[in-house]
Formats: sequence, C-alpha cells, structure tokens
Amino acid sequence: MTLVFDALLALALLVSAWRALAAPEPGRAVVLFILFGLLLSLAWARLSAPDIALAEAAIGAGLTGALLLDALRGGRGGR
Amino acid sequence: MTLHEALPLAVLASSLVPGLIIFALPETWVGVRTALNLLGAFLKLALVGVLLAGVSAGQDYGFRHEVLPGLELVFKADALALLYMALSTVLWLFTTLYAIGYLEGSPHRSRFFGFFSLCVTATMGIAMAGNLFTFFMFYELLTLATFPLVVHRGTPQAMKGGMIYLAYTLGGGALLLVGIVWLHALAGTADFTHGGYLAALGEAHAGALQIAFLLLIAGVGVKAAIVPLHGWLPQAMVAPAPVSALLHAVAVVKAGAFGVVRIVYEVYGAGFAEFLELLAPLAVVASVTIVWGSWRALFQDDLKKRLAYSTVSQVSYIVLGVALFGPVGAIGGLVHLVHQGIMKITLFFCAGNYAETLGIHKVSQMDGAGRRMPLTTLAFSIAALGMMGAPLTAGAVSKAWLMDGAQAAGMGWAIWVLWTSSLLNAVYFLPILWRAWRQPAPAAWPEEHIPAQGRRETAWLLLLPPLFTAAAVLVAGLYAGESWSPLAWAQIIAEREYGSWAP
Amino acid sequence: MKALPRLAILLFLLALAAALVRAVLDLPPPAVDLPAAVAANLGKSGVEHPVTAVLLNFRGYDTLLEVAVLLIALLGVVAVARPTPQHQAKDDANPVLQTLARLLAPLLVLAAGYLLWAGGHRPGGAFQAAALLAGAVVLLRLAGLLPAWPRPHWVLRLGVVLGLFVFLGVAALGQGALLTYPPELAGALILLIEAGLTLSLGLILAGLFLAFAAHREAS
Amino acid sequence: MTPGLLYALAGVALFVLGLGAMLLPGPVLRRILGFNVMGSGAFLVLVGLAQRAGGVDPVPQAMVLTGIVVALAATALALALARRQEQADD
Amino acid sequence: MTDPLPWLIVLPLAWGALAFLLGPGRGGALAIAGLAVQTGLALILAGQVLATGVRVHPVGGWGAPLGIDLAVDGLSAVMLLLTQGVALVLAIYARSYFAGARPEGFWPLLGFLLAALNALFVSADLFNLYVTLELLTLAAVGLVAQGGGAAQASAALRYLLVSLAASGVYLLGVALIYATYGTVSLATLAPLINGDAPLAVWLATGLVGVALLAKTALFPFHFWLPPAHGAAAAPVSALLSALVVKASFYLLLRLWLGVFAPFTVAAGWVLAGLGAAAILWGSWQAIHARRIKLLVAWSTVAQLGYLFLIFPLLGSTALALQAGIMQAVSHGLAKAAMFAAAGIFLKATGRDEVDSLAGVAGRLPLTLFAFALAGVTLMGLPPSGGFLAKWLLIDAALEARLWPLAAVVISGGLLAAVYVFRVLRQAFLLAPDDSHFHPVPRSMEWAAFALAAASVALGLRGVELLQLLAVGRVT
Repeated sequence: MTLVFDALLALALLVSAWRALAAPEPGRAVVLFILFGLLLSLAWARLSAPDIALAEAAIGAGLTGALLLDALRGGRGGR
Repeated sequence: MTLHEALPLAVLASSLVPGLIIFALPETWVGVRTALNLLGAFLKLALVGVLLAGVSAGQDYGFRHEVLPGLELVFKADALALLYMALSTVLWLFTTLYAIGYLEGSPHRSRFFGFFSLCVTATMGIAMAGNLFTFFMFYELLTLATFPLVVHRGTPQAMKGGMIYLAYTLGGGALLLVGIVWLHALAGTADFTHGGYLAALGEAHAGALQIAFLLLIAGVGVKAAIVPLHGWLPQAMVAPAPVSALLHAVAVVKAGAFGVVRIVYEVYGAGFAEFLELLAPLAVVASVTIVWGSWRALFQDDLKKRLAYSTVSQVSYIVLGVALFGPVGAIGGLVHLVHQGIMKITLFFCAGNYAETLGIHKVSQMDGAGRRMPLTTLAFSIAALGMMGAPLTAGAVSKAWLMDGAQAAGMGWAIWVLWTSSLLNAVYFLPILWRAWRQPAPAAWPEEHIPAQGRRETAWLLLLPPLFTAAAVLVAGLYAGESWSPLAWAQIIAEREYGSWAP
Repeated sequence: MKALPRLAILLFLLALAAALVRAVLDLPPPAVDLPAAVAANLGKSGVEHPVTAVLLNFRGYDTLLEVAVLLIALLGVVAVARPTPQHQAKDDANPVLQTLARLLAPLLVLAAGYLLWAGGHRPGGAFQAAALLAGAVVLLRLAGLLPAWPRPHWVLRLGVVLGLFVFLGVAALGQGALLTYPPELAGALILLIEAGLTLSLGLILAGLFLAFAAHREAS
Repeated sequence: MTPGLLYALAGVALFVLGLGAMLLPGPVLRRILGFNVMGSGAFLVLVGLAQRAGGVDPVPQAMVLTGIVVALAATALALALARRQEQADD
Repeated sequence: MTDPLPWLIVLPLAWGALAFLLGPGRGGALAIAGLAVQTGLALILAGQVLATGVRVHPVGGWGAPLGIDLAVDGLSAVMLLLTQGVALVLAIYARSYFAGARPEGFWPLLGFLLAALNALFVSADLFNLYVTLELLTLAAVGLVAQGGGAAQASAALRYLLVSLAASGVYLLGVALIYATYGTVSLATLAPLINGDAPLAVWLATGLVGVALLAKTALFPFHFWLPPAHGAAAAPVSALLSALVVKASFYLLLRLWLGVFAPFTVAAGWVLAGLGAAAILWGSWQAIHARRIKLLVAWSTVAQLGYLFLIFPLLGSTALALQAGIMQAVSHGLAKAAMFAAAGIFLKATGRDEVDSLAGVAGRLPLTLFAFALAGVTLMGLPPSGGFLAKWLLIDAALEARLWPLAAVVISGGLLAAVYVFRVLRQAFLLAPDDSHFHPVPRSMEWAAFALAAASVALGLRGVELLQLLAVGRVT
C-alpha cells in the first residue's frame, strides 16, 4: 500500500514541477514551485532521509520560495 | 662553458644586447645610440675575425642547449656559416654608418636601430644554426624583426607593403615548419652534417623526402624571392634605403639563399639530392627566376624597383650554383653569395644617395646625375658593371665559375641562361649609366635636399659606404686568386661539402 | 527560435530520458559497501548520527568548501546590489505580520538551537538550524522590523565569516592530515564547528535575502 | 519495486524536465526554476538509487544536504543578476 | 599540518575571508602576500613530486573510499604552478588597476577562486570535484559581475546559467557512478571500471564529458565565453581566460586518461573535430571583432581548440599530452598578458575599439611589446611556449599520419597572425592629433610584460616542465 502512496507522491512531484515550469505567469510558477518543494521534502521523508526533508522544507521550499517571491515583487517594482 | 662555446654566443650578444639597450634609450640620446651601434658593429667584426682565424686553422666552435627532450638549440660556426657571417658583419658596419647619416633627424630612431640590431642578430643565428630547428627559430625571428623596419615610415603604402611582406614570409615559414617537423618525425633530430644526414633513410622514403624537400625549398624560397614566390620583394621597396640595402644584400633574401645551401648540402647532401632527382628541377626554377627577374627589371622606371627585380634575378645565381651538381658550380654559387651582397648594397646606397640628395627616384630623372654626383655615380657604375659580369669585377668571377660548373654538371643550357641574364642586365643598367654620365643635367633637380659644397657632393656618411663597397667589388674581382679572397674561402667550403676534388 | 531546433531538443530529451530509465532499471549491486564502512567507523567519528558524521567528519571537506560557496554567493549578490541609504521599511509592513514576527522569531531561534544540539545524535544539524535562524531574520525583515543591509556592517561581516574561520582553524591546526580531529575531542570540535556554521550560515542565508531586498528600496 | 527505485525514476523524469526548461528558450525565471528542478531530480537519483535495495545510505544523503545549500546559493545569485539585468544603468 | 598540499587550499580561503572581513576594496596587499606564499608552496610541492612521485593526502585521515583523498601528480603540479604564478602577477596588476575604484568583492572572490582552482587540481573524488566546480563557477561569475553594470550582469547571468546546467548534468553522472559502484573516489573506481560496464556508466561518461565541455567553452558551447570575458574587468578576464577554462579542461583530461579511459576511444575524433571548428570559427570572429577585449576573448575560443586536437592522439603517443599541457600553460601566460595589455590600452586611451589604438606604439611601447610577445606565443612563432606546443602537436600528428590535424594547427597559426597583426598594425599608425593618453602605473605595464616574457621564455626551456608532467598519473 505504501508503494501506491509513493507512486502518487512521485506523480504529484512531476505534475507540480511540470506546471511550475509551464506556468506562463511568474507568480503562479513560484507558488507551484514552493508546493513542489514541500512535496519533495515529503518524498525525502519517505526515503527515510529526515535531514534532507528538514533542509528541503526550510531551504528548498522556504528560503528559495521567499527569495523568488521577493524577486517577483522587486522585479515588478524594479522598473 | 669553454671559449669555443662562448664565442658563438658572444657574436649573437654583440648585436642583441646593444639592440635591447637601444630600445630603452630616449629618442634624443643620439650620441649614446650611435656609440652603441658602432661598438656592437666593431665588436662583432673582431669576434668574427677571431672565428675566421680559428676555423681556417681547423678549430670547431659550437654551442648546444636542450629546449625539449631530444630537441636542441645548436649553434656552430663552421666555414659556410662564417662566409655568411663575414659578409653580414662587414656590410652591417657600413649600413649602420649609412643609416646614421640617412635617418638624421627623423623620428623613432631608437625603435629603428633596435630592430636593426635584432635583424642582424637573427642573421647571425641563421648563419650559425646547427640544425633545422635552430635555423627555423632565427628565420622567423628575422621575419618579425624586419617587419617594423619595412613599415617604419607608418604611411599607408608602407603598411600595405609590410602586410604583403608578412603574408608571404609567414606563409613560407608555415610551409618550412611542416617540412622541418616532417623530417624530424622521419629522421629524428640531427645536426647539419657535410654530405647530409638523410641518405641513411635511402629509397624507402624517397617520395616523402621529395615532398619534404619541396616544402623546405618553398619555405626558404619565399625569402630568396624565387619565382613565383617573389611578389613581396618589389612591394617591400617602401622601406627606407638602408633597410632595402640590408634586406637585399645581407638579411632577408640571403637568409633564404643560405637556407637553400644548408638544406641541399647538409640536410639532404648534394649526392643524395641528385639521387632523388631534386637538383635538376631546382636548377630549372632558378634559371626561370634569373631570366624572369631580369626581364621584369627592364620595364621598371622606379630605380629601387628596377634594383629589386635585379635582386630577384641575381639571388637565384646562388641557387643555380647550388643546383649544379659538383664542386665547381658550388663554388660559383657560394662566392656569389658574397659578391652579389657587396654589389647590390652598393647600388642601394647610391640609389638612396640620389633620393636623399637630389630627390631622384626614377631612372628617367637620372639625366646628368653623374656630373652632379660623380663619386656616387662612379660607385654605382662599378657595381652595375659587376652585375653585368664585366671583367675585373667580382661579378665576372662568379659568372665564370658558374658557367664552368654548368659545363661540369653537364647542364650546358644553364650557360645560355647566364648569358641571357648578362645581356638583360646590360640592357637595363647601361641606359642608367648613359643618362647619368652623358646626358645634360636638367635645369633643376626634383627636390635638392643637400646642396653641393665644393668636392663634397653629399653628406660624408652617405658617400663613404658606397665608395668602400664599390672598391670591395673591384678588389674581390682583381684579387680573386689570393688566399684571403671570398673565392678561396668558397673553395674551402666546397672542398668540405664534396670531399676532395680536383680542379 | 524556429520549430526545428526545438523539436530536436525535445527528441534529444526523450532519448536521454529513455536511456536513463533503462540504465536505472538494470544496475548491478554496487561493488563497494560504503554504508557498512560508515557504520564501522561511526564510533570514531565523535557523533552518533551517521549523516552528521559523514557531513562533518568523513566528508567534512566538502562541507568546508560549501561554506565558501555560500559566502561567494553573498558577495556576488552584494556586488550587484546598488548602494542604498539604509532606511527602515517599517511603514509599508502591516501590524498583524509584525506581531506575528515578534512572536515567531524567538521560537524559530529556539528551534534552531535545538536542531543544532540534536544534530549530534539524531536528524538535524547546522544547515537546518541555520535555515531556521535565517527564517527568523527574514520574517523580521518582511515585517519591516529589520533594515536592509546592502553593505554589511563589519560586525555583521565578522559574524558571516566566523563559521568559516572556526572551521578552517579546526581543519588546519589539527595534527596530521587536514581536518583530522583528535578522537577524544571530535564530538566537542564538531559541535563547535556546527555552532559557528549555524550562526554564519544563518546570517549568510538571511543576507542573501536582505541585501537582495535592498534592490527594491533602491529603485 | 522499492521506494528508492521509484523515486529514482521520478528523479530521472524531473531531471529531464528541468533540463528541458533550461535548454528551451524562455524567461529567466523559468530557467532558474528549471535548474532547481533539475538539481532536485539528480539528488533523488543519487539517494534513490543508493537505497534501491532498501536500507539507508548516509553518504549520498550528506552529499544532497551539501547540494541543496549550493543550489540555494546559486539561485540567489542568479536572481540577483537577473534583477540587475532588468534595471537600466543610471 | 606540515604537508604543503592542503595549505594551497586553506591559505586562499583564509585570506579571501579576511579580505571580506576588511571590507569592500580592501585586502590587496594581503592577497599578494598570500599568493607569494602559495607560489612558494606550489614550488616545494612540485619539488616533492619530482623527487618522490605522486603525493596522496587523505583528508581527515580516513582515506578513500570513506573519506576524501587529495592527490598530486605531475599534471596537477604543473597546473598548480601555472595558477599560482599567473594569479600572483595578476594580483599585482589588479591592485593598480582597481586603485580608487573600490572593487566590491574582488579580493575575497579572488581568494575563493584560487581555493577552488587548487582544490580542483588536487581532488581525487568525483563528488568533491562537483563542489569545487560549483565553487569555481560562482566565484568566476561573481568576479564577472564586479562593477555591477547591467552589461556585466547579463553576461554573468548567461555564464552562470550555462555553468549551472552543466553542473546539474555532471551531478547526475556522479549519481549514476555512485549507484553502480558505491563509491566516488577516483582511486577506488579506476580498477572497477572496464569496457563491459553497464549502460549507466556509459551514460555517466557522456554526461560528465558534455558538462565539462560546456564549462570549457569548446565550440559549439563557446557562446557564453566572449560576452563574459569581454565584459568583465581586465584582471578578471585575464584570470578567466588564463586559468578558469583550463580547470575544466584539466578535469576532462584527467578523467579521460583515467577512470573513463575504457569508453573514450571513439569520442576523441569528435573532440578533435570540434577543436578544429573552434580554431577556425574563433579566429574568424577575432579577425572581425571591433572591440579589442572581444578580439582577445574570441582568440581564447580559438586557442582552446588546440587543447582538444590532442584527444585522438593521446592513445598513440606521449607527445600529445605534452603538446596539450604546453599549449595550456603557454596560452595561460600569454592570454593573461594580452588581457592585461588590453586593460592598459583601455585605461590609457579611454576607448576599447581596435581602431582607437593608433599611436599606442609611441606612448606605451612596453605594453605594446608585451602584447606583441603574447601574440608571438599565440601565433606559435619561435621562440615561445606556443611554438613548442605547436611543434609537439604537429610532430604527434605526423607520427600518427594524421595530416588534417597538422594542417589545422598551421592554418590556425596563420589566422592568429592576422588578428594579432591587426592590432599591432593599428598601434604602429601615427596618433591623430586629438588623441589624449591618460598615464598608466608602471607596475601594470611591467606585470603584463612579465607574463608575456614568461610565455616566450618557456619556449627556450621546456625540459623541466615536461619532466614534471611525466611524473606518474593518479587515476
């Protein structure tokens, strides 16, 4: 059963990544990317890699997300 | 390091060091610069004198330095090297004196004399090179050192001439490099040796060796201005007169001709080259060049251009001599290496004098120049007659030996080539002499820079060098039999290249 | 860009994917059993948590270089951030966020401390702790309670490089090869390094954000 | 099929996805995201395959921790440069 | 810690961090002092390698495969010497170049760049190499972005994105290797990898190879190089062209000769073909470049091509490796000198078009001489390291009866002559009256000259270099 969950999670990873990269509108793309990051940290947990899961959640999703969001605001205000 | 190793390096240093110092000198330090130039020239003269004495006493002078494993920088001052070195050293002295007078007050003289000295250093390196690798090094150094001299005036056509000169010489250098590396891959590194070192490879590589020969000769042929690789020479005429004199008599074209000598005698070996059937084609190419050069000279009204085409023709006398299998032809070619040098430098000195003194650049402006400048014109006439091969001059000696060599090598047709050339020489030189001596002077000279003062027809520094070299032309002709004459030295060399021989 | 190259790239990517999948599906069992080696030497590493052992002892050299990577990134960001007057951005932040930040920031710092200490024997460690620390700073920044620092003050700079200096010091001044800890001190030294890294990485990660945020105020 | 292998395959897919986003023309932001996705894919392959037979391998996990931080640093620099590129020189 | 080897990495990290602590624009003297020490260390290390052969330094005392090994053989030692030497002179140059300009983070970034280079040259661990590559990339990009103009930023961004993509590809290759063999230590891998390895290893070889080609800017991956090297400040361009691109080439060479040897036979021809294309295309672009720094940058693209001509020959003759390294070293010295000279021209004339050089021959003879000497090396004319490299390369090609390679080398040299003399010719023209020259510190002129002179002097004595290079390889 757990494998089914893994499969679904993997699928979700692919979809979120795909949508994030395909999204025409930057804000949307960033939000989807942050979602991708959170899913990924879940995947790391499933891979019994709690350290990476923590780091991914805090750095991959958290800080990178914050940077991207700030870049968006700055990018708009930048011109 | 023993004395025998140090001397060749000292010869190089005697012009390299002053040159480098001169680069650093401020433009205005004329005195120091002149002193350095002459110091270097005389020092080199002394050193070469020592070497001459030593070598004729059977001593060997040489120096080796490993650059890469199995790849050495080799210098050796042997008889052949010294023939060329003696010529360059003596003529460098005169050219330096001449150039000091010629460039008086013109800009960038530090740069000029710096590269001038580098140029002579390269010539010495080429003369003393003990293997093809070393030869190539200085051959390319010569290209780089002469370029700034050719474009010295910085005018657009000077630049154009310089670029054409570069295109030809660098292209030739590339061919030469391929040929050299190829031989290196076939035969490993080997020094120049009497009788060559390739014979050992034998027939197995005949094809490869023939192509390599083609590459090598094409490479040096560019500087020797062998038709059809001569195109740069007339263009390089934009250079100042002393540079032209140096290029035509000592440095560039001679380096090419000297390369032919080394390659035929000490890489392939005359015998092996004959065996590979390389000499006959070389003789043909030389003959074509001889006739073609003379023929083109007929139609040049620009004095220096006419002299340039005459050089194209005359330098191939040397190549022809080398290509005529047998010691007699060899002697003719080698001795012409010297004779052509002193004759041609005289002509260029005089052409420079006409231009600097009276603004005469064209043959058609020469009317009456002899009355106005008798001494210069006398020198010019002697050198011109020498070129034609008139009796009692150096030219006659070369031609006589070349003709005997053609006979001995069973190439009778070459004799006719030489006669034709002499005839053409007469046709393009005699009218000049006629105009200079017999025609009345025009009301005004094109642009008279230096007014005549009594006996002094122009600046002494411009007048003396051509007179000395013209005298040399006569001496070399009259005393050809003496033991100290270039001819005697050429005989020693030919003896060593061909082993013992009977006259 | 024309359609053809695009198609070529897509085809190439598909081929690559196919090849990779095939490669992934038939792999022999690895020749070297590194996990065993790690387990065997865990005792000598000075920490009980294997990942931390690898990260700061067995392959600590990677980590050392990686700290430099972060520092470089900060330098790069600062270099392109235009100089700006360091004014407070309080005004444009909303009060709710500010109170939230006031409450959350200390908690984050505490959590960071815990993670740092925990790293020795269970999941957690300098990176995660530093990330939380940075998170706290970023939060305060978003709430407008911190100024942007496009030109870090020297105290700040000291904090930023402190971790690297501690790490370098321990690495270079030990006996024998680079980064050899005396066995009895290993645990303590690693904790020291981690503490330094937590502070510095936290500041750097925050700095990436703050120096960066300065752009907006600049324009 | 172990979770390791499954996530490794997912990683392959993510890698190719991200690579595509970087190779194909598009806005800078997409390339930066693409790089992150690509990297995450490589990380998944690294750990996933190492643990394809089940069990835990701390070595690649530590490597990935290193990698994540490096990726963040690179992302920050890229974003800063992109921002600077947008602003005209004054 | 008495072994000089790790200090080559610790020192630059330390002075880089210290320079950062000192603040923007500070730390030049510190950097020069540190580099002087490093040069000494590199010499000592080279001596040890010559005396006792390959040196291995197990970091943390664990030893591969558990720990990370540092290893130095002749090849690494040569690269270390080149790097410290060039960087030292360029640091002296940069100190005058940036005088008053307060370069944001030049000195710290320089320190980290050197740490990255040295770490890369001595690392014997595929993942550690990944970290050093990232360190190198980010430091280089940061340096390009110095001065913070929009032009630098966009050039740096393009450079960064290409390098990041390459790093990702490299990382996947490493992942596949680890999955197959369970280790990333080169020493442990070497005996394990052989011709009948699974598909994964073949893929890994390809991925790593392509990634390194992209980072070395081999045609057709060259597109990022000219803008980056053309836009950066002169000392930075010099560092990038002389050292940074050589690092990824070195790594490719090392893996090619080492662990990946079983798979690389066929690919040699592809690399040689691309190298030839790079020589011709790069020279062509250089001949037509309007800005002098762009001309020099395109010349780098061309000169990198020579490095790849050796790959088909590596198997057959030892000359090939010698030719490649001789070219890498002499180009490193010459190109550093050329960018340094270009920077001086820029400062003096205030313009960077080739056409604006008229009169330079009169005003900056020493710098022009340096440029000319560097040009001699690039043209492969004697006496110069470039000439020896060309000689060795043609020799190797002829030994292997590969005429096309020899032809490419020769024509490349002639093309180089065209763009070098394009500059010299311009410089020899008389200066227009309205041209005004700003004075330039002598230290900069002498730095450029020293580098150029070294590249020429190498042509008079290459024996020791090749002896060092010959010391056994670690794979």
